[in-house]
Amino acid sequence: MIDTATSPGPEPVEHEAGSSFWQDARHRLWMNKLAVFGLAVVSILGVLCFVSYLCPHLTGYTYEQQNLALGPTPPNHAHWLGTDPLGRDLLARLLYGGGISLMVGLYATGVSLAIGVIYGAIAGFAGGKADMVMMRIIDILYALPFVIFVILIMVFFGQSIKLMFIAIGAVEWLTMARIVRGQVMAIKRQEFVEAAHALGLKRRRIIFRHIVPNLLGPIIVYATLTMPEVILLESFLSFLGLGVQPPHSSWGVLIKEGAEVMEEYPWLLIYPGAVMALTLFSLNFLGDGLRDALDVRGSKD
Amino acid sequence: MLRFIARRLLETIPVLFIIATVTFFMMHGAPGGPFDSEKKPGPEVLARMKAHYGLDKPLFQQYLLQMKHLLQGDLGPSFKYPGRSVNEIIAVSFPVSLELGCEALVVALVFGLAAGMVASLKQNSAWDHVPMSLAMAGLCVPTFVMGPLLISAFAIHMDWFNAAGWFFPRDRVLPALTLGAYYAAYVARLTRGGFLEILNQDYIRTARAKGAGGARILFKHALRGGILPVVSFLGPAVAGLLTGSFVVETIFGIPGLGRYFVMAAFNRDYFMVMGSVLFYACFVVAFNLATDIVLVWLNPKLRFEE
Amino acid sequence: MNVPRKLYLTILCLTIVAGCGKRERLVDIGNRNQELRINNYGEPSSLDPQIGIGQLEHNVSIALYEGLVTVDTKDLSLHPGAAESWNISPDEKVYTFHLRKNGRWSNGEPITARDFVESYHRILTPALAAQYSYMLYPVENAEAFNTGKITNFDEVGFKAPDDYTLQVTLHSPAPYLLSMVIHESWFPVPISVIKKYGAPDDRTNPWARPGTCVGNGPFVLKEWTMNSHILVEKNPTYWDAQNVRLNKIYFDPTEDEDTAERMFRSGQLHGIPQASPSKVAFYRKNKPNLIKVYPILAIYFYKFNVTRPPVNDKRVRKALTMAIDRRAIADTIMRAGEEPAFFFTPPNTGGYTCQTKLSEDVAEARRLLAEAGYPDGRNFPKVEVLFNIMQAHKAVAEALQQMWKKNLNVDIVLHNEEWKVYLDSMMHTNYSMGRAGWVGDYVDPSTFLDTMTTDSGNNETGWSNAEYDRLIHLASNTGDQAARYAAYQKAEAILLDEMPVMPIYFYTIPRLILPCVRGWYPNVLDTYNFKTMYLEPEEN
Amino acid sequence: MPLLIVENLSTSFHTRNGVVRAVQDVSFQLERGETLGIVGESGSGKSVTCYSIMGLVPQPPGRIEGGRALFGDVDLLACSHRQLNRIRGRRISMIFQDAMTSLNPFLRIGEQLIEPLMIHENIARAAAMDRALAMLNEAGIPEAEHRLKMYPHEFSGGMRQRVMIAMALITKPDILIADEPTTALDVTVQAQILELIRKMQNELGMAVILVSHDLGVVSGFCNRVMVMYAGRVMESAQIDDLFYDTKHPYTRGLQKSIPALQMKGEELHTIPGQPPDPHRLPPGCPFAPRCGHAVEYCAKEEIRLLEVAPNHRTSCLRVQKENLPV
Repeated sequence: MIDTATSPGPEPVEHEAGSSFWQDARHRLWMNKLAVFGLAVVSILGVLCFVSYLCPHLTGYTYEQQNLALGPTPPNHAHWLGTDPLGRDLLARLLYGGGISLMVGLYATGVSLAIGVIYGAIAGFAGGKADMVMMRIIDILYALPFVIFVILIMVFFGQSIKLMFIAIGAVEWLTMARIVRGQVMAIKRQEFVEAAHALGLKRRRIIFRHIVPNLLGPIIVYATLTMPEVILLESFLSFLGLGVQPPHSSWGVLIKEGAEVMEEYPWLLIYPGAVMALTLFSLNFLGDGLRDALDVRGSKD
Repeated sequence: MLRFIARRLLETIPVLFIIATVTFFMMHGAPGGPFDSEKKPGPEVLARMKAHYGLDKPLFQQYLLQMKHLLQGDLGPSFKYPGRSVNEIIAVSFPVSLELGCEALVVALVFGLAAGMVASLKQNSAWDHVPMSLAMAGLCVPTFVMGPLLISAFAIHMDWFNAAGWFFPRDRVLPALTLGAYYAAYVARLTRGGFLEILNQDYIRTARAKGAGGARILFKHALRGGILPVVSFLGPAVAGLLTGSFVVETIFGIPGLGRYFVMAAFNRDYFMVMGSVLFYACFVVAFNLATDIVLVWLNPKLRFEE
Repeated sequence: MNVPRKLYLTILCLTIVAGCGKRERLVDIGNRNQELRINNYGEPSSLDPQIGIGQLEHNVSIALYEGLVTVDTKDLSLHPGAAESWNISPDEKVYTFHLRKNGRWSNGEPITARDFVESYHRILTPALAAQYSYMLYPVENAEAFNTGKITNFDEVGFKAPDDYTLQVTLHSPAPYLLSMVIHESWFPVPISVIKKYGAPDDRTNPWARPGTCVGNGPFVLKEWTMNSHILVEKNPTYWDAQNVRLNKIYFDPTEDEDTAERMFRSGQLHGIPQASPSKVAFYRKNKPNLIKVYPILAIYFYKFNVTRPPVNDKRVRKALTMAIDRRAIADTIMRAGEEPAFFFTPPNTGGYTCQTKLSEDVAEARRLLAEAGYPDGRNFPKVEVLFNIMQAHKAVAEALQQMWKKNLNVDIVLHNEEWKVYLDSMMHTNYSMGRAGWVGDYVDPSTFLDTMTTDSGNNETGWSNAEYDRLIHLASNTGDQAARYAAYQKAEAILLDEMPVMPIYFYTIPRLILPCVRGWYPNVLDTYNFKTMYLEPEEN
Repeated sequence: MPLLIVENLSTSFHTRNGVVRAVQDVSFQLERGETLGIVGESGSGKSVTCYSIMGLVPQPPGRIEGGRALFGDVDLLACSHRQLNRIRGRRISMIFQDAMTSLNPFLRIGEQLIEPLMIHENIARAAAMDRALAMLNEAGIPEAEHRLKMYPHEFSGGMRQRVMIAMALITKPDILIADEPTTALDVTVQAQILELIRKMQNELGMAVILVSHDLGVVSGFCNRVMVMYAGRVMESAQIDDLFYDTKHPYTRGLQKSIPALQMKGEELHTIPGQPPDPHRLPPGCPFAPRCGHAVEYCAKEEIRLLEVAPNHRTSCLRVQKENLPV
């Protein structure tokens, strides 16, 4: 509320230079404790899960190694987070499952980004009739109950991880496309693009040299906020039993199984639930932090 | 305005038509048929069952036939429940989902708006952090965990509610909370963001300069602009809320429409799938339209541009 | 905008406050008024006993209708139902049922033998496409009529010489006929009523709904709200109404077993038919008086696709079958007292228990595998286990996968599919190993062993054995019980040697039921006798 | 007794990058009916001074570090919100630079116009609307009745500022604070708006504080002027004294940069250098680094605003010590 006339901060000066905008953004992100916390948690978990995905013997047990005689045991010295009813080490399954969940999150977000950005950019840049038709198509897809859509895809093509992130990505790209289109429309009218036009640059060049870089802010923010949604969606699919193929685990699968036995073997819900919630928290914090840092408005449509 | 609405409604027709077509072919393309079961019916029985529902005809003919029926407002019979039509099932189960959805919506709006407004007014204080952390939790805990947790705590340990069912007024409380929590969290975050932006506007300063008190500033000056993001979000969200939630209805044993969405697909109850998809699509279209109308109503600038 | 919100808030607050008051549990109200509340697995598809098939429809049907013969759930002995008495001709081919003179439909009309014949006419009408019409196939020409080979129902072996005599003629002796007659496909349906609401051979005829449903059972249908509840009330026109003690029965259609268990725990239900394994373990340990575990006529097994390598090799099938620990699966995964299955037909099915027994022998399994060309599991191709999405199937498959890995060093891939996809894959034998289950329709080994004949739609393994088919055919056409069972013994021995199926365990029902439910007895058919049931809370 | 006495007002903003002392040790008095101009460059603290008095400084990050602002016997800086709200919009009104953003785009003009009345006076809506109508007419808005039902975006810039003025004056306040009311407007419209303020001032007999970066605007309008720089008052005097007996080099600099006062053909004068970084104000006189008259002690000694002639104050150390002619 300090009106700009009375608080000549350093920001306006630095906005002019492109590279220092990112430096400035990084600085602002760095000042946001929650976002840094989120980044740290996500990185640590990501590395842990990735490492244990690559070398499954890290915890001394593999995610699929059973001990039927042992059955479900609470956390103890041998099994830090306890075991599930088949006597499998929860920590191993949690880390391995995290690898899968994060991978699904990353890939699905990637798919949604790829489709959404290209589609939105084309629609926004083309404008006119093409834009109208393309946006109509998005409206149609919005009106489809996506649950059935995903179920049908999973059912139709069989269950596999690859398919899962394609299916999820195929559902999640709509909002991305809308955001990108809006940004493109806004940027297109700005002077530097008009100048590029005037210089006779080719369309494609204008899109990729000038518009896309300016879209990065909203895209990064939205991607960060899409990941938790995707991970949550994966857990919903697991609830329906349409998750990853056994004996693989994912956070969704673990939480689903944990929720069923939460009264008898609470640790089977608590640890996976806590880790997933922590991850989603962190991703959301990070996304919010990025939004503030990159000064993206209305990125939630 | 009326022309705008009429145009949008007209545009809906091809949208619905395309959705129906996509659904039809996806559904029929999926492996497995409506009458498959673990105990195989004899081949003659199966053939006659299919003939009874016209499933023995060529696919394209089935498609034309179904389109014809849809145009007449006849969603067809249910395979899973012989003797019941899809229209009847929707008619019976939709009001339940509608009621639950409304109650969840109230939960979402009351808690979400209140938390978001308080947080935006007391930015960076405990009044901001605590509700927003709760909201984040609401977004991060899957419904199928939240539901059983609430039941365990309040129905079984405290013994205040029934564990499931849809018979008494108090049976509404836990499902509405469970379903509303996610939306409340979302609304809270959007409200906070919206209000923060509005409260930084010059005209709020003007209002203060006029001597307006906190409540007046919040409700008279900031509300309209502050809830714009919430309204944009709620449009499609309400369509989803009112047409039922599979998870909540399953966990709480609620006879709503949400379960049919999913179960119909699992049962390959073709007509039921088509009926529920179209029903949902109509809702989405209607609520998107309603959202646009409300947005225009809230924002006179848009009205001017129309 | 503000007013409705306030209103709702007030209502919400009031509800919460009201909720905090002391809640009278529904079961206590039920106990006072003799109103039974039981969970019934799921939502019945139809209460027309000729259309609605399956256990959950059966459970409601037996309250609404009564067959010629009823079964005592205590010992599964047969007792008079709609028929006062019956006699069987010396050649065991003609059954004569003598109907009760005081038998009444719930609309007051008397029940006549004509009604039964018309009912059987209806279920055998091809257009109705009744799935369980085959339960009537022992009757002369029933199959021919049902498959459209003949069109004159007079040629079918159902006759009504007078109003109270029903004559059933079989094409060959079937000693197990009476155990089929207790099935709901033999229940009478009110044709005159059905005709009022549409064609009798229209499977979508909506007559079996509250207000229009007419039956001859101890209860009548009062309310049916989909996915909410079914309410039946005592039928005053029932011939034995004075001995019916329950006033009402609520059938709860909750499908989710965890939800049902929570309802049971919070006093909304008197009983639920099953609970998840972890809950079963909990109840068996901590609340043994609330849980009853008993075997039913059902087997859990895997099918082999005998046309697909490597399981087309008998030795591989045997090796896989021998290398697993069924006891561990029953005791540590299922945990509801399931019996490990070393043969196919559940023990003591109508007095029949298979003499041949599978063995579990890891060393022998390894030897067989080596003999088949995979010493120590080397070169063993990728084999998939197909099962449908369900927690228990998944756990079993995961355990088996580990056992095979450990004992045979073979890598088996798990593949779960959504129910209908799974059914489709199984039907088209598009699998290597597939989970399967079979629940007997009636108490006789034939209900199990018939499924593995070459032309049975339920075979699905591609397995065909002429000798097996011959033995089954022989058994189903002889009236001599001893000869029949001897043939079944031989047949089952072939089955266990050829191994198109891998028995794993025999199902049990881990039923949670309050002790105040009296007159209920566990039985292998898992059926109720609502006539004998009543509620009597313990005094304390 | 003066209508408003501001003494030693200090306001700062506590941001992540440090403390910004936006206003330091500002004192002035406002007599009934008087017109006071506050002049300074962007960031000189003139607006923050007004916001502090009106209680409009966002807290946090803003903080009133000290001082008093006595309006009657109420200290505006220390009184309760309730008390402040009874004064704001009723006794003291304020209009802002950008009338576009200062009007609520979601509410009709009429609704916003009557708001001060609805808040401060026990008045029926219809009566308030009549007053609003009269006020719009006074403010020179044609077709006022029709305009009441319109939204801000349907107005031109000058019209909006007229609405703002009408809204500010509808309660007949004792003081009108005008924060750069004409900056965003065309020159012709500027004059009209100033004329309107003057007209209303004459009619209502209120005091006006006019904040502007344009000494030219202020000089034509005010009785008395206060010049601010980097949060401090540099000079404060009657308008004639300020021009003809300037006592601060900064004021002189400002005068020279008024285009209208310059000779034709002469190069437009600018003050060399930039205003100091508000986070790191230099010790001593903040203007010293840019001042042509600065000597060594200017950059060391703490400055204070002192009366060097009757009703004429300056904070220039050299003027105070050496009576330096500027």
